[in-house]
Amino acid sequence: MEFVTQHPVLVVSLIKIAIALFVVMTALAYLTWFERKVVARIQSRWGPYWVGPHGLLQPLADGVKFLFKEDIVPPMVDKVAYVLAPFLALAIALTTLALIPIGPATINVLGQPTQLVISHSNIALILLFAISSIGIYAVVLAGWSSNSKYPLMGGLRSSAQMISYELPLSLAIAAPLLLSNTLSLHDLVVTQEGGIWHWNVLRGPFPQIFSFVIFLIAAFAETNRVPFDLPEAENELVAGFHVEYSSMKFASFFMAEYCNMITVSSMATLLFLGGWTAPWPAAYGSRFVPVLIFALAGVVALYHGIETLRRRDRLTFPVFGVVFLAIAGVFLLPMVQEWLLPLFWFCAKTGALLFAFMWIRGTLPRFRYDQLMGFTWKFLFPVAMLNLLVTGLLVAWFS
Amino acid sequence: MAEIPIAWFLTLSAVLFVLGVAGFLFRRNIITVFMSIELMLNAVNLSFVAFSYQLKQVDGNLFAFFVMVVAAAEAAVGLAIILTVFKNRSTLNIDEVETMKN
Amino acid sequence: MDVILFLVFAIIAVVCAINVVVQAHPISSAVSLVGVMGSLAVLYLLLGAEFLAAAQVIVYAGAVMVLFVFVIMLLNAGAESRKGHSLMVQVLAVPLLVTLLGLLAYIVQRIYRSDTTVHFGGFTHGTPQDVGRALFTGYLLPFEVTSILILIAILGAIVLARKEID
Amino acid sequence: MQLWLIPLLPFAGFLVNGLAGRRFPKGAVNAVAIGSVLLSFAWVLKTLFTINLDAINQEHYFTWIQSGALTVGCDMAVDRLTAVMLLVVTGIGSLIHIYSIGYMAHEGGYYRFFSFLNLFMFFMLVLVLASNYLVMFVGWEGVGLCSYLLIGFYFDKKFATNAGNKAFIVNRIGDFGFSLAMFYMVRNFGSLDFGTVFKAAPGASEAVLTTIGLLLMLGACGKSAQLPLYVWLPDAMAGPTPVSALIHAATMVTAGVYMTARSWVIYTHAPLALNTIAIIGVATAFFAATIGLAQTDIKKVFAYSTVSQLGYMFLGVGSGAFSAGIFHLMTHAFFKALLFLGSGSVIHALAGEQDMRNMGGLRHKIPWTFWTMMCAAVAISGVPPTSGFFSKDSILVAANHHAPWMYWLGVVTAGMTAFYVFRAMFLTFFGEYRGHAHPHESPPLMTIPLAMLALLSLGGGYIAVPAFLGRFFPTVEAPEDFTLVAISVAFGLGGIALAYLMYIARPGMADSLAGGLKGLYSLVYNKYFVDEIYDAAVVKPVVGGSRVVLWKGMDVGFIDGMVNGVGALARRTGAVLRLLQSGNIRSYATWVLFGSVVVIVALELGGGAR
Repeated sequence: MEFVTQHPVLVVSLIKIAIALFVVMTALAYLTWFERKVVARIQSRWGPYWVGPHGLLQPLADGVKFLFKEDIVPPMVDKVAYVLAPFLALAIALTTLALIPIGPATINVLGQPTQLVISHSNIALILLFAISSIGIYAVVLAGWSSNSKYPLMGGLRSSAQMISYELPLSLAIAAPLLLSNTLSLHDLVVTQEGGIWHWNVLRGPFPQIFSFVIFLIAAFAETNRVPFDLPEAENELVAGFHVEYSSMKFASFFMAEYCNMITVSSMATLLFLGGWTAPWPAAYGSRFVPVLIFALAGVVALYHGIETLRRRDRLTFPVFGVVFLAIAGVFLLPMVQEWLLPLFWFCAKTGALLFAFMWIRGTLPRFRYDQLMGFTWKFLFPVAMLNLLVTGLLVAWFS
Repeated sequence: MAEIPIAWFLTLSAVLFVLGVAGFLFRRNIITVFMSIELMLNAVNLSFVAFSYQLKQVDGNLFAFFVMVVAAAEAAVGLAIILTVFKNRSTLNIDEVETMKN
Repeated sequence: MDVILFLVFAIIAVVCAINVVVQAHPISSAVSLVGVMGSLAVLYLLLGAEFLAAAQVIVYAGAVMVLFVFVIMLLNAGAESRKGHSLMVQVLAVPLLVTLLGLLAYIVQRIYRSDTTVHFGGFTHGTPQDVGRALFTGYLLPFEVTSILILIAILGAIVLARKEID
Repeated sequence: MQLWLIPLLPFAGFLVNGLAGRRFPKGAVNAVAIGSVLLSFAWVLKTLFTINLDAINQEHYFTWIQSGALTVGCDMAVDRLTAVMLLVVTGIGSLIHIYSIGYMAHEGGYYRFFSFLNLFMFFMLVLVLASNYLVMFVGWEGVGLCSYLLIGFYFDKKFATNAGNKAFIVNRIGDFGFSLAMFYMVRNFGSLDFGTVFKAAPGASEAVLTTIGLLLMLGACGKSAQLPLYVWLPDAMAGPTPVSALIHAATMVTAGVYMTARSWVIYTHAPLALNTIAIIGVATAFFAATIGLAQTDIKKVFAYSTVSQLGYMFLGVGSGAFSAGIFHLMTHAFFKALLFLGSGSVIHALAGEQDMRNMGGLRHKIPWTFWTMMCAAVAISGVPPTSGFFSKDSILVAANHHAPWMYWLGVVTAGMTAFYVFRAMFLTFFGEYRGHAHPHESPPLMTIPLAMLALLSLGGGYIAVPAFLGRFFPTVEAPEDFTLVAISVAFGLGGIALAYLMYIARPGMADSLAGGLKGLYSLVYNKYFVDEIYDAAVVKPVVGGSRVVLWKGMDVGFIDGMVNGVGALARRTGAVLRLLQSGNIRSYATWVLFGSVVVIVALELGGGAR
């Protein structure tokens, strides 16, 4: 206890890290479930269903499986790098999350006022960039240390791809920064307050729609997601750089990828979509939106629970309905609204973007490698450059 | 709170620099030699930043920044040269690259 | 706190730097060098050079070293061959290196013995804003020249790498 | 006034034709070249009509050289002397340009010829308009360059390029004198401006003025082909005939006379220099005339005639009769240009034949050429009342006043002049045709300029140049002595009569005379072996000396030896140092490290950094 009182900042940070780690790990796990569900629905399947209600315990089962599978280290690998790679991947992916704020509120923990972010920094965006640019080593090291040709190909491809796509990515980020004039993610959101027309994606003098689209495309490539998943192209390179990995090491790569998805989605939210701000001011009723959504969800669940297609749903749907209604009720409580509403909006926007990731995975085929590189250098990069130029000129003109 | 003498930073810089020189002298792989150069540049950058701190001026930071930019350019050209050397001689050992012409 | 931070990262840096020199495989050297750069970035933060710390990681670790690793993988370079030797290096290198280190350390100690000490937050003008302002006012010409230099480097690299060798 | 327009118009023509003329049709080349010269001529006329020639009409364009106390501007000025020269240059230049259309119609390098001609006009006008010696020197060198280019116009012929080189090199000797004169002027007067120099000249010591005068005279001798530097002019006939007419008869070669007249203030205070000019002039006149007696190439005859007439001008100037010299310059421009153009017409008619022994009886076949040339021949012989009579006699009168022996030599020369010109005329136009070509009259483009020049040759004497220039130059108080005039006219007519006797009345007489005076004839025929003497006295020793002393001795023995020695030394040192140059980068780096350590140690020992 003495330690706690002596180093309050340290302790509070540790607590925040612990909470964030728990939440994020859970979120990662359920993101896999979510993705499988979404892709399944797109392909007219049911997706995971048997483990737990609606397959809700499937991630848990997967985790257990990964943990207890034999950890194979192939004989010819470079051991240090081989072990280091997945560790590095996950560590870096999680580290980036430390910089992402999820709400404006300042709350008191142990008498210490603290913000809803693990590490607040004035140059958070640059740091975010810096840390995520290290992430590529995980892929490269994994590919190289496996001492096998497919991983090597995957590693080579991905290093080229990630360096190439980092350019349009950073250019796309630079444009909204010109509008907001700050590098702090928190201040970035503050400058976008006041409704949807103040979000950078729509804000004058030059709406950053192009930057947003470019950012999303580049983000897909940076996270090695379909349609840019060349480094791990299942049907060409088996699984790319992590062919030789199994059990928890493989899971680390997997989690790192989903974690990166969350990171870029939150970045897009913060940069372009106004972060945790509501699309229109609370005075016009935006605070009832979550209540309405959850209530509607609850009502729908209850309605389906009355007559279900399958027997087993007869029990789960009403339970979900009640839970949703309860959440709707929580949103009505005035004392939590102050920090819960921003959190809702942030999660809603990020979630929508994550859904877009899955949606696109379910619909688009993979690019060819030369198309991939040509696309960024010959199209994305010039367009991003032009966009930045126009934005800069307009900002200079109107300020 | 204990403070660190600026000399420590400079000494660290010197150590890193000498290690860079050692890498340059003892390594035979061109790429590693090249990396040793980068190490030396980094060491010098540390000195610049330390001086910047000591003089309370941003100029040292800028010098380091320029060094960085030049190093990036140098890396691009240097690696291209290494590629060419490798294509021509199928070796990366600088002791085997002793003549300008084959 | 600051001392611990410095010591930890200084030691990491030195160890990684030694690793750069002694590792047989270039990839290991490269990864070690990334370690050096990362720890230097932390030291930059300690010295108040926020922007430079980020730039260090983005440019050096994120771009330059990735390029190195990329080339190493492309050439599939194995552990270095032991062919060739230089009498000069064998005889002179170690004494010279020791002398150089001794000299540098001696000079540093002599000149900066009782000078400034460093603590986090002692220098706050290394923010992107300050660097940007200096870069686009006093150092505008060097900055522009640098951009031309990079352009030339890009062209040079393309020309060199594209050249068909027969 | 816009004087700059006068030279720059031809220069514009040069640029257009020179840069793009290759793609132009001939009509466009003609339009540009002749148009620019005609415009320039028109501008000269307009200028001369609108300004007061007795005022100082100087224009300053920009400061060219500013070095310490010396300031040289790009200045131009018009005065009475310039006015005469401008009219001669642009007027005759225009006529010859027009003539060239016809003459050059079938030649290659058409646009090149006209662009060079325009460039020449530009430089000549700069020379004439210049208001200080340096700008004049620019024009001076420029016309030399154009002369070189045009002499060597048929650059695929060896003798043409050789002639060009010869002209260029001989001119350099003269230019050397001119340059020295300028240096000397800067040193003594601190300026090159005509006004400043001439204002200061009367106060300077006679030695200085004599030196400057003699050095300038050297330049003038080179440019105006005077003894002993005349040798290039006869060879210069290798160029196209209009070039011979324009450059080597009417304008450029008279630049020396012009320059001497321009510097009259200096010369009037340096009688020794002036006297030297007179002597050189009369000697050249006589000497060249004797050579002209025996030449068989029609252009060579007129070339030596030109040298001789230039000698007359020098005689006039040297006798102190500057206006007479300039007067003769003008009339000579008329009739000598006409003679050259006429001979060009003859050559044109005979498809390139230049040897008079293969001509004859052409007066019916090419009557225009014959009659116009006859006008010129009469004029050059000094038959009254043609232009040559007035100018030549005013010179001879002045020479008599200066030194009677010069008058007598001049009169004899006048007789010889009449003889050789009419010898050429008789050989060409009378008797039976001895050649094999089919002579045809030249096109009007050629004959019209001929006719205009013929009018000028006949009537040019009534242009009151001496009176016009009388207000510019000090007049020589030479008594008008009818006897002297009568004697010179008598000699002239005598020369014509002798020519008639030897070539028309008694055709065999010339050959028997040549047979009788075999030694003398071959001496004259071979131009007194001057070229051979020069070759033996100057060229051979220089070449031989260069070869033996400079090449074998200096170059091979000393310099090469030294260089080789250094090389050998370097090689031996290198053999030792090569041990360091292993090609091993790491060993180089060790040396660099070694050097750095040494430098740091030295810095520390030397007091340390900071």
